[in-house]
Amino acid sequence: QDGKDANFVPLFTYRTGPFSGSGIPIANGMRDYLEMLNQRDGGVGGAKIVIEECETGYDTKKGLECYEAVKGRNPVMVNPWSTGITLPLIPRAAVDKIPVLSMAYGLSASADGQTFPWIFNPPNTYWDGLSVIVKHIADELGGLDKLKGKKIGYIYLDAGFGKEPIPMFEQFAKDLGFELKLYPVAATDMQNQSSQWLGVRRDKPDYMVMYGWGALNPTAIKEATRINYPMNRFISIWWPSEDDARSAGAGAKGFRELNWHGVGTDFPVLKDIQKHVVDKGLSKVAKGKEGEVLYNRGVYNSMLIAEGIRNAQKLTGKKAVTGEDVRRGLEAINLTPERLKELGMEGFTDPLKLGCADHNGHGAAFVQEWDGEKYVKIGGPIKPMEDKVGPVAAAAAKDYVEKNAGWPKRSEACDSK
Amino acid sequence: MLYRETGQFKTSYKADMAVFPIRQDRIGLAIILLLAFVAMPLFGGGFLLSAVMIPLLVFALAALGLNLLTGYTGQLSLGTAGFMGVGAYACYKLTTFFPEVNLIVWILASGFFSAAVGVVFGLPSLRIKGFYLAVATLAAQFFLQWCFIRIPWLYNNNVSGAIEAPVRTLFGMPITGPHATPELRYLVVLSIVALLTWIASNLVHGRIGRSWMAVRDMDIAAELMGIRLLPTKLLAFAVSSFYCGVAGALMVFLWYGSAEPEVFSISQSFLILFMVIIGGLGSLIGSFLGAALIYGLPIVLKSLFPMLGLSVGAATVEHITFMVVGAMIIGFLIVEPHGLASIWRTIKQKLRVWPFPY
Amino acid sequence: MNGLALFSRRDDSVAKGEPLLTVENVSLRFGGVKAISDVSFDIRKGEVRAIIGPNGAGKTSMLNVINGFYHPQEGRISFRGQTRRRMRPSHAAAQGISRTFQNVALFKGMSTLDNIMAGRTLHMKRGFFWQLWRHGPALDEEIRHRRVVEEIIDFLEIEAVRKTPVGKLPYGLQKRVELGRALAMEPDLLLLDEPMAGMNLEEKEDMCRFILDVNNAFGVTIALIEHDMGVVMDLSDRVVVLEYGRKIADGAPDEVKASQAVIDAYLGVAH
Amino acid sequence: MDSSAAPAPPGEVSREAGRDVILAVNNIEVIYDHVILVLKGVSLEVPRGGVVALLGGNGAGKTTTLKAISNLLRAERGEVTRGSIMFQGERVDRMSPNELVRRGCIQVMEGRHCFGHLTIEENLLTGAFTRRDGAAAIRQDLEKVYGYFPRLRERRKSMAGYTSGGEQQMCAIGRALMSRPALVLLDEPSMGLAPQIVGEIFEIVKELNASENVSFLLAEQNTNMALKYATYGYILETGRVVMDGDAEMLRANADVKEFYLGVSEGDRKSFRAVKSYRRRKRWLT
Amino acid sequence: MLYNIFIDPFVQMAGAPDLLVQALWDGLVSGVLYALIALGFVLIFKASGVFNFAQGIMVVFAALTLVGLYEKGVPAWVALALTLVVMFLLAVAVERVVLRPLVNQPDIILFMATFGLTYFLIGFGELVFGGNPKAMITEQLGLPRGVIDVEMLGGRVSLQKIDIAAAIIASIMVAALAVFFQKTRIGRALRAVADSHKAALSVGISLNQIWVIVWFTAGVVALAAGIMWGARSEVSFALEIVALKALPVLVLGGFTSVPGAIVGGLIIGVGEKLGEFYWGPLVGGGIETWLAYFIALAFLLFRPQGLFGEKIIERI
Ligand SMILES: Nc1ncnc2c1ncn2[C@@H]1O[C@H](COP(=O)(O)OP(=O)(O)OP(=O)(O)O)[C@@H](O)[C@H]1O
Ligand SMILES: Nc1ncnc2c1ncn2[C@@H]1O[C@H](COP(=O)(O)OP(=O)(O)OP(=O)(O)O)[C@@H](O)[C@H]1O
Ligand SMILES: [Mg+2]
Ligand SMILES: [Mg+2]
Repeated sequence: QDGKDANFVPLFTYRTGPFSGSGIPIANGMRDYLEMLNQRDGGVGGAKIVIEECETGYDTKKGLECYEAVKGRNPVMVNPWSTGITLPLIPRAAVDKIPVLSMAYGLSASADGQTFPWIFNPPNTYWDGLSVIVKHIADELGGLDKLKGKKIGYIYLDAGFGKEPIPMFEQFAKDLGFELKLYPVAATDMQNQSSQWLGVRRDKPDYMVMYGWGALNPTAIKEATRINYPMNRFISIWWPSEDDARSAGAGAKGFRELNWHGVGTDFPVLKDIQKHVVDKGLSKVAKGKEGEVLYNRGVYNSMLIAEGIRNAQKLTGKKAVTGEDVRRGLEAINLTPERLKELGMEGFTDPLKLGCADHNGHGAAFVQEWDGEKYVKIGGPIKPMEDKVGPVAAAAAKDYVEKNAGWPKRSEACDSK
Repeated sequence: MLYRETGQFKTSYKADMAVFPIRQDRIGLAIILLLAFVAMPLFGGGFLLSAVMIPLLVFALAALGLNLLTGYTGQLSLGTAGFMGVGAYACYKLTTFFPEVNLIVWILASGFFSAAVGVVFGLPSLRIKGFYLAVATLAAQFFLQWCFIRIPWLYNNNVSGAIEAPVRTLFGMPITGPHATPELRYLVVLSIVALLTWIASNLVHGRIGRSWMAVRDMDIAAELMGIRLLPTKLLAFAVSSFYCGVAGALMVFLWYGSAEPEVFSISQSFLILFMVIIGGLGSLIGSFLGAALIYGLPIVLKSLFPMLGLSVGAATVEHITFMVVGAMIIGFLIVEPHGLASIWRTIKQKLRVWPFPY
Repeated sequence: MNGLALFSRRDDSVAKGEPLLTVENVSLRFGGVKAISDVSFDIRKGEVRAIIGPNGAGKTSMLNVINGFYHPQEGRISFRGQTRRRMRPSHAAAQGISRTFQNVALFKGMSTLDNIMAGRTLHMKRGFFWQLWRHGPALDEEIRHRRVVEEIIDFLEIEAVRKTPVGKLPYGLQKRVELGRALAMEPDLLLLDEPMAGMNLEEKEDMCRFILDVNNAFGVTIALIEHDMGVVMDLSDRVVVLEYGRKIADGAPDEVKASQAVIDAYLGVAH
Repeated sequence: MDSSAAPAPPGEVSREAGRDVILAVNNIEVIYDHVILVLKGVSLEVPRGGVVALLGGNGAGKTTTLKAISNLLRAERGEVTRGSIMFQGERVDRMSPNELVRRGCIQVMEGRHCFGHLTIEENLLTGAFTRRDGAAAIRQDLEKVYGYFPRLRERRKSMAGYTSGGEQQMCAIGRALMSRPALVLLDEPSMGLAPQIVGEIFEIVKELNASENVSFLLAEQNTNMALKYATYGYILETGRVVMDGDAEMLRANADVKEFYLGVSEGDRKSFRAVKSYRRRKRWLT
Repeated sequence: MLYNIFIDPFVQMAGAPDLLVQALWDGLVSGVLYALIALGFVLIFKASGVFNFAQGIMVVFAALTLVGLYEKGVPAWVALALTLVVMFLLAVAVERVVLRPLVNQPDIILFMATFGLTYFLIGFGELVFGGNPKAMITEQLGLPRGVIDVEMLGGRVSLQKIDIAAAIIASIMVAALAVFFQKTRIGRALRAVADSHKAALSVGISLNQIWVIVWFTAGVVALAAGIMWGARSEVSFALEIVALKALPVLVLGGFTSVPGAIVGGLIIGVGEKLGEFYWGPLVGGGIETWLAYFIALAFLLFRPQGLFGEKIIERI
């Protein structure tokens, strides 16, 4: 619709509201990568990308409004960037024929492409993340069996996102023999966690795991430093940013989190962004914020978008593709090392291959540590524990289908085998 | 000249006590209903129906419920979203327990659950008044939201912690789920809202409405006239929560499609309260006008920027929208503190004396 | 006399001239303030009983005690032979006591009509579910009561302001509407707290007329607080005088007027 | 009927230009809520050191006139749409109420309006808010007010909200006196007061008028009293001045006698004797 | 079950007294922090009868201005002074644009107007300073950082220096404001305005001047609250949510009482911490969100005007 040879990519962003701290770098990263393609290559496959942001303020209401506003304009996909917005879109995607890319958030069960042909959440799920964290702790201790008798605390946002890993965590605790302590933080109490951390003082867990978002993260890191919790035993899922750690001061040194892509600007792709976008004044990113964790996460997200479009173009031979085409294109994503190199992302992230059944890839993640200035990668990539996560994910997908009676069987053909 | 009552004589008390005693008003209402029921679904289009009209009606219903409590009975409530949540979760449970029963029945039935919860949290209103009463309803708000998070039974142990509207049909056509057309969803919402508005209008124009207003305006005098305060207030809490509950159920089932507990947060309660105030406390029309202003204005403003040919970032648009909405709220209040409904009344008054200034 | 056919309620359990209400040794304190100390008097069926006294003497408080808004620390009150210490105001209303207020206590947001209709609440029986529907029985009932209310409106000559929100009425009319609201309850005992404050002579005359009519024609017993001695002396059958919460005189208007204690405490000069 | 009964056209107010006029209201028109026209051209003036009464039935617009003068109308969504108001030779219709109080014009509002949560004494002290002449002088005036109203001294530590209607009325009057005004707009001062106190209040008016040259404009239903103490009177009917003149003259006027003083033929009639409702004779139809 | 509710928590308290002391201390500290926000509400309510919905955003706005200016290279102390100037201008603007035209309107209308103000400030603040969270400039302002560890009761209780500073600042503010309201001429006028705008106008109280004074004072209190809360986590728009926590404090202490704000804060802070810490685990934790409201509600049932609030006058 928007121009003849163009693809319309709406980006749902939240540069405003209480979560804008996380939303802004992500939005900048997403935008800048696509803009870079437009500037450098004239878009993807010769078709310009029409980028349009729609501000959600991390509010489901506004997210749905954004969706309704873009859905008639042939978007190649939507990026809701909020679990609350993703959930209502899941059943609609198939009907409206618009794929939903919820990168490492949203409904973890939607990794199952047979059940959710239109939803993609690469490269990891929160369950994968949890298994990686457990594995990392086990590695530190010297083996999974060493977890026996240990105590692990879990501090999380008391909402769907934070609660999702709990059954899995409990399963691990049972299987591996450690004790799990829960410290829920309500959304209204994110800045006020002293009771939780008092609990930590009482229970003295050997490790702390965090699934937080927004203001929860910096406050938790600060509180941890206040009670002198050993930071290198404090491991978070992949959402804390540099700012979150920085605001806790020197005490935050050693804080760890998962990640699956590089930080910093030392990658060809980021150099290109610098050259074609930032230096031309086309970016909104604040000076020095390029290359930060969440910015690069946005870049990664947009790389998937572009790959999806590119594959769709290849599969259909069209320049301007539709949501249906891109759904196929996303299933065909195969980020081999060679491809990553072409993309200027060598060393930026690990290879990833999606398929009709696997919309996630369950890729490896690594642990990075805050050194007081920046995050540095420690140790190599850790693969999620497929054997543990797989059944849980499968069961969850089955459960979803059961509870939503009449959930359609996959009718979309499969291109890649 | 258009708006003249001269010549319209009431010959019976019945005619005089009608909700719309003036002929022009009745014609106006008929036109509005015609537009809403016929023109809108025919020409509305997907975005207008699902992203504007349905939300607007849902909010108007919730605002109407709150208006019964706050505007008519004078009991400030900040627990609206919580009561909406009760309706939504009750409807969810009911329809999963008894999937055969028509969803509309459950949507209406879910109102009774929130009515019951509303009554419980209305009990302190006997002793606590004004802004202080807000704390009781805030307790409801936070406690209920905590329940939605903490009691897995309420959301059928879904891993996502959210509730998802299952597919349900009306006369063989889906009204929930992805296949439900915006037109049908809109018509269902509109019908329920219209029915409940009509009932609310009956209530407030009769004995019950008068006792509510009496309690609001001067509770001591009301009591000295034989109006028992507690039952009157509790009835208001019950009816109000009923409306909010139905609105909540409509919101999840016919608008969102699925909802996390976060949807029923305090900010939603405030939003609805503000719709009621800006619309006009103690005015049914006001609830609709208020919802239109607070929900609709940002949408209109947002679409205004591209129309003006300004290309500013989505975030800047949002910032400016916030500022403009804020300024407009203050502006409206200054023009007419008693809400949009009152502006509407003044306009009618002016029309009546037109072409003279007064 | 324009007929107020409305007073369907005729309670004859107390004969005319017998005490309808007796107040015995009532004392009321607020913290250190003694608003009423040990006051006894009675109100006979069918009379106009005036309560007078200087400002702050406890007159309003006395009315508040009678209809249950204040609970006296000591003493008893019997109404129609039933004795009680404390009672809920709504209960008093149901028993047939209604009143007007010193500081107009109308329902400000409602119209004159609705205010008076609200006074009929006690007599309206149709329940919640009829009200939802409003047409049919609920509306019939409503219309029946509307008829009564219209009679009151006619009687008080406030037809012109029927639909005006009472908050916007001038003070004098508000007082009249308030009387109408109290009348709508069809009381046996009507308590009037300074009904003529802020009225000019003509309006006072009208008001007196209303009060006398209500008293004579419908046999409503009236307790009246008023500072205008002309009115009090002309209207009342008996007068009780309070000062600093104590009763200092009780009797026919002429006796009271002549009492030196009353002149000193209240009147200032002999009237 | 007297020729001065017709509302004075603008400009004619200053016909007695030589006199020292503290307040001149010139043909004002007041509208509430943008649509309700209440005053339809009211003119009046108060000479310095005069006591002027404003008479009229319910809803005639007395309160509205006083509020228009003291600029409290705006707080009730009313506005003066025409005419002007001069206080001590200055136009004041755009001034804020507190500037007016500072200049010496204060209103005692109808219906008391005490600060319920402040004690009686605090209420009185707020009356002195605009004064700058030191605590001692204020204390002295406080004593004076207590002298006028001994009942207030007894209740000085009580919250005004709990005091009786009459006590609040005294408090409101006392509070206004605390500002050492040059002109007091008194709206129904006698309302709810015991006869003895009513007498006292008018005595106070007289005394202040005589000793401190304070001027008064009083809207009062107690016509008898008002005309006894006032020097001049205006009669207002549905937003228009229908008659004005010296108090003597008004008292002698047959219509005033009949409708406001109740002494039509010789003696005062008993209220009980009024058998039929009298229709008020209108000056204007 | 009963054991878990009624006995076990106390056993725990006795078993680890240092933790109890720590919990109490943490409760007191959060109480003080709540009180700082509640104080802003009280000020405006007490002095004009307006329930200021915008207090939360004023906290954010003040803190953002301070940090934002600092980030633009203004020295910390100058930034502080400039922020005060900004808050003063805000007070003037609010008085001119919002309050003056709405004089003598019902409380709920003014409440609504402050909601409009909130919207405006959110938009304006984000437009000027952006939505990024910022770190509070505690050290630059000379506020102490670090911990005092006290060995006691066989354990360790750690007191944050900044918390101690917060407590001191709050007490000074509360004391000063309480005296101001109760004892001074302006204080009396403020209370009069809260009672009745109309009557206050009629005695010549200058509402305009009064409102600028209180809103500015509330702005200063908001700045203090913003600095302290910002030091706890970071300065971002999420801080606005914290204002909600001030509501039960406000209600408990009484809308009109300055000392009530601090006492209410302490009761809620301590009650909430002990509740969450000792009883929370029984129901899966997170009860802090509503416990405060129930505590406040319980008190209100006995004192409908809050602990120290002005009596609600019911007379007829
Ligand atoms: N609720 C209350 N709390 C405290 N004091 C009260 C209360 N009600 C009345 N009082 C006091 O009791 C006394 C009697 O008051 P009341 O209102 O009965 O007087 P009144 O005779 O009606 O006077 P007025 O003629 O001025 O209306 C007054 O001094 C008043 O201050
Ligand atoms: N706020 C208002 N809004 C609309 N109309 C009003 C308002 N206040 C007064 N009025 C109308 O203005 C007219 C004059 O009222 P006003 O109060 O000035 O009369 P008044 O002479 O003081 O009467 P009273 O003797 O009863 O006090 C009345 O008809 C009244 O209904
Ligand atoms: Mg009294
Ligand atoms: Mg008047």
